[in-house]
Amino acid sequence: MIRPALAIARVKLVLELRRREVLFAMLLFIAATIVIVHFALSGAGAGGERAAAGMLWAAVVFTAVLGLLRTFAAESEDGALDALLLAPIDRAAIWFGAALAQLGFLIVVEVIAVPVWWLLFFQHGGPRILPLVGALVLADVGIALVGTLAAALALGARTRDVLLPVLVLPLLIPLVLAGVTATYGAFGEESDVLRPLGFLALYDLVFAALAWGTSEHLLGD
Amino acid sequence: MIRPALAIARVKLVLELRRREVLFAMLLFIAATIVIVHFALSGAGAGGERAAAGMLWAAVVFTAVLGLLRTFAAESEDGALDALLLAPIDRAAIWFGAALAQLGFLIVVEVIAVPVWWLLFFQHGGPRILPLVGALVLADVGIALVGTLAAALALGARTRDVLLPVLVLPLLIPLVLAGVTATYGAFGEESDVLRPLGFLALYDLVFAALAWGTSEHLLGD
Amino acid sequence: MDAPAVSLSACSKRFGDRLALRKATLTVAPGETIVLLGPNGAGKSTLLRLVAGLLRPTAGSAQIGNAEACSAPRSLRAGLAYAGHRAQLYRGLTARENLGLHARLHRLTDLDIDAALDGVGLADRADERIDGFSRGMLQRLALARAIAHAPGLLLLDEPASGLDAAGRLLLDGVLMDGLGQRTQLIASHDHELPARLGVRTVHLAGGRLA
Amino acid sequence: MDAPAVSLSACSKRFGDRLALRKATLTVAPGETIVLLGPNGAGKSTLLRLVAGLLRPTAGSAQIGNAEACSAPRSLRAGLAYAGHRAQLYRGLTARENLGLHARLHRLTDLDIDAALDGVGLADRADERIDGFSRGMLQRLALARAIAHAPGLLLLDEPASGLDAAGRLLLDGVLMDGLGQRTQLIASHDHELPARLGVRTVHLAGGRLA
Amino acid sequence: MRALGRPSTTIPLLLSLILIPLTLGMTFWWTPEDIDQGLSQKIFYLHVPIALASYAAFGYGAVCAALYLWKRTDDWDLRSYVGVHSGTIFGTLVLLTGPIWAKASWGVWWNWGDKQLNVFLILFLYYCAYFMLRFSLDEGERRRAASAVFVLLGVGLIPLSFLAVRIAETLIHPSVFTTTGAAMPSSFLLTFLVGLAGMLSLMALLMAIELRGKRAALRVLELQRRARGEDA
Ligand code: HEM
Ligand SMILES: Nc1ncnc2c1ncn2[C@@H]1O[C@H](COP(=O)(O)OP(=O)(O)OP(=O)(O)O)[C@@H](O)[C@H]1O
Ligand SMILES: Nc1ncnc2c1ncn2[C@@H]1O[C@H](COP(=O)(O)OP(=O)(O)OP(=O)(O)O)[C@@H](O)[C@H]1O
Ligand SMILES: [Mg+2]
Ligand SMILES: [Mg+2]
Repeated sequence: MIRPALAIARVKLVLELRRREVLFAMLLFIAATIVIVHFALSGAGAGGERAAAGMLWAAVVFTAVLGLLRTFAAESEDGALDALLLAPIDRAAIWFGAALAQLGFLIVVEVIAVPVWWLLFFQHGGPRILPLVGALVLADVGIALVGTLAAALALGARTRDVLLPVLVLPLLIPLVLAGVTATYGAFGEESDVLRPLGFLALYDLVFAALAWGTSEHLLGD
Repeated sequence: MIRPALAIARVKLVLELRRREVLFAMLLFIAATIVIVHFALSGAGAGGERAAAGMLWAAVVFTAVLGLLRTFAAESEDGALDALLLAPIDRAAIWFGAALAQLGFLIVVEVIAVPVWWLLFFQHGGPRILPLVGALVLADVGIALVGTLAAALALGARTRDVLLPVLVLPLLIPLVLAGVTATYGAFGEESDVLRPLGFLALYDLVFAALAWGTSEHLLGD
Repeated sequence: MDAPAVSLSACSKRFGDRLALRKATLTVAPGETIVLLGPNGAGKSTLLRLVAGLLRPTAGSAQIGNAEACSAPRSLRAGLAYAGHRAQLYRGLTARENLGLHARLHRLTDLDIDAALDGVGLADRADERIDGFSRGMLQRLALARAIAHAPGLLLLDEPASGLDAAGRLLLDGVLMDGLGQRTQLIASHDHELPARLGVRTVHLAGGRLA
Repeated sequence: MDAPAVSLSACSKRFGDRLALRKATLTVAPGETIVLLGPNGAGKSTLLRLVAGLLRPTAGSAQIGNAEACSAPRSLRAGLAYAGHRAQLYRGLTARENLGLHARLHRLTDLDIDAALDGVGLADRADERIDGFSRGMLQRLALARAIAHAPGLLLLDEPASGLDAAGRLLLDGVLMDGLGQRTQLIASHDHELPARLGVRTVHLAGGRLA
Repeated sequence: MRALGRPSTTIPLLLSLILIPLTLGMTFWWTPEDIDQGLSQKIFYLHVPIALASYAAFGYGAVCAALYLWKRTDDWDLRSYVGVHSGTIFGTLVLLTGPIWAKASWGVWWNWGDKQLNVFLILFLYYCAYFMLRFSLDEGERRRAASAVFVLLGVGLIPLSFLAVRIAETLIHPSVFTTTGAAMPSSFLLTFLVGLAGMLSLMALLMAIELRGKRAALRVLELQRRARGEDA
């Protein structure tokens, strides 16, 4: 289960990141995103920290949706998904591999984005690092799990239940809200950063379990 | 020129609307953005109207980018682009058809998103409708023109999905600035809403001209 | 005398480090039919795409009529048809909608789509989305599209692939009908095709015309 | 006696309104080779995909060994190979990387990728991304992948399409070598193939086995 | 390719060697120290000429791009690329010297309220995207054409950005910092002009060297191919 999933995740990441320019492109992308959001909101004169937190999470969601739309793109292109379905591995491994790749992608993006964000908004001070990183990682895990699940559902359910992924995707909103809350907490504004972090962890667990249970039915006819 | 472009635009819209999932993904994205930004700025207590305007425009731009990623997807899938290139039509018509489809798509999304936004933020009052709609439509035209142009440029690229936002976002920054300004104007805060609207129209004209002049070189080998 | 329908002169095409076509020189007279033979990777598809104007030569020139293929005027493109390895169809549309788009782009106001589909045995599948079509059905539809606008220059890249016996007969019929009527350039692995049609062959290997 | 390698019983497959396969009943003994013939849209590909477990029967059953194909245990899938109309390869990877992934998923620790590529004439193209491959080269790579893990059950859907003369010889060689060694089910439009291999044919038309 | 001529390196080299040290000398020993800003103001003679030189390079790149699309001669593509490349290198310098100055005179590294900064940031992102585009496409005609079209779009973007930022001035909170007064002592102006000439020469030198290098690399490739018996 783990080894094939890793093999699949590796291939998918190689496909995404093969060219080193991609990392550079992400940096540019994040910078452009932050500039746009900044300009859009600059008149609002909102509290710097909260606005900054919102901006970070909006960028994370946008990047995630962008990544998720492509999750199984390489596999549908030339029927490569058939080869994965035929291989002597669990179907869960295919979904899990895709989720890992998605997680890796998100983490790579954030490793670039968060320092840029930090530099732009907090020349002195800034949030506590540990809770922030914790919130991001936990949220990334959740996004990757749920998002890949939705993508897998969309793939298998070609004919009919287009609605299913649409039901799954809104589940990302609570995740993001918890992320924003945790980020506020990391500024020391709110007292307990632990509650949102706990929520994120719980969320991840619940959906990991759900995905696991249903993964046999996710892909294929 | 116009007739083939319309034929192409029609086909693309039919395809998009048959595949509902993408439309759903965008609506979800808009909803998520609005909720997040709302939440992020809720504590700030700053001018609610301005924040609302910023939110709307950030959501519009990022949704547009998501849509642009799919612009030539149907054509690349099975070599249908070859058929368009071989047809006895100007290459500009291909680009223009795609831009029209993109415009239609944006308008469909906004027809749903703007009322939601309105309901969430303005239970009484709200911006003047005419300038707001004018700004959105003018901006949509610009986004469709410029975005489709960039999508055509990125067509042969291997890392297309990362590349396209990077190409488009800097080009759209002036548009967002003017759009936000026009929306402020629509609240009656600033006297002249005409200047930003004029700018949007100018933007559309400039890029329409540039696109027109270069369209022979956009597609094909 | 007429200008040649197709003429390549010292035409080369490079993809990165690979020379897919090396200084190919070839003249096809109007109305002539040529079968292009050669092993896998010989450059047949590349040659056809150059003639169709979908690729731009790295060096030399590829002309149709009197114009460079990749920048041929619309009037010349109106008389050209190319069916390659990929079906060039919109997966999400029905067979009828695909031909309808083709007709609209080619301004064929009086194209009888039902007749065209009937000609390739797809009359009863006209209103089905083609992503449910079988391999051979797609190939038939691609063929129907290629001849729908009565092209004067027909470029076919392995048109028989995926076709059943009836389909191959149908294809042979189309090619026979075109003999002398239009210029035809056909890439194929069927070594009996030239004899069946009674036409000239051109051999390609390693990007070189033999 | 051994369990049949493949057995369909009253197996039907419906896509929307269309019955692609109607109550097909077929038994293939271990080591037997069968050529599946039939016109376009007959249901050949559907039958093969049912046997491969990629489709789930609408009614009836499709079994390999003693298990339902679409939920066959991993041990059974390890001995299965299917090459269909699409190449099932990652366009963005090289030939070597594609086979490498296959080896890792099949836990073939000692697969000699160079030898496998050499066997289909792609030795010198091993480290090229396959999106630059020609049609026939892709088909060769798909074939190499299908036989890389020495399957006991080989399902090939028009394996000769796009292959040049040498490639078709190579394919015939592979099929010959497999005679009696493994169960082979081959969909084809080549009516001489059964005679060349000296094996049984099964005819399909309109979703019905004849 | 030859027909387009060899760019001279000697003249810009000599000019740079003379003008840049001269600017430095004038900056530190001739111009009086600014009353408000003190020593940190001296970066003006570096910062602004660099910024203007980068605009000049982008402009050159755009002209060459248009010529490429018109003539389809590979060398115009090279020149256009070299122009944008040098412009971006100088732009990076602007983004380095600017914040240093900003820190010294405003006390912050970046001021979101400043027009020039914002516009320059947009352009910088845009031209970085140019490199992304160029290196994601395979070498060949299509890449050259796409690069050229993208550079030409920049010609529209630059004035539009200035205009947009001006129009949006009301929403980007107006700068609380005053810029250096309009009245410039003539020693300032002269030093600045010398500095500008120096930077433009340096830019020309950079572009000439890079163009030569790129042409040589192409020539080597061509010869290698010929040696392998391929001529195209
Ligand atoms: C296109 C790019 C740029 C151009 C053409 C440019 C030009 C100039 C000019 C002409 C001045 C003189 C001030 C005046 O008289 O108004 C100046 C000042 C200054 N620039 Fe830039 N600049 C550019 C980009 C930047 C950037 C990216 C920064 C980065 C933070 C920056 C930071 C500064 C600072 C701090 C001053 C001093 C302002 C003051 O003394 O109040 N500039 N720049
Ligand atoms: N887009 C591309 N990128 C890189 N190499 C390419 C590309 N297209 C073709 N080639 C290479 O050019 C050569 C000729 O390819 P082409 O497709 O023309 O062959 P072909 O004669 O049509 O072969 P087949 O019979 O297999 O279809 C091959 O070596 C192929 O790998
Ligand atoms: N995914 C699908 N959706 C709808 N219909 C389908 C689908 N797949 C196959 N069909 C239909 O089922 C029938 C059998 O298709 P199949 O692909 O099995 O034919 P085939 O014998 O392989 O034909 P060919 O020789 O052309 O490859 C056809 O009528 C086809 O249109
Ligand atoms: Mg070919
Ligand atoms: Mg089939």
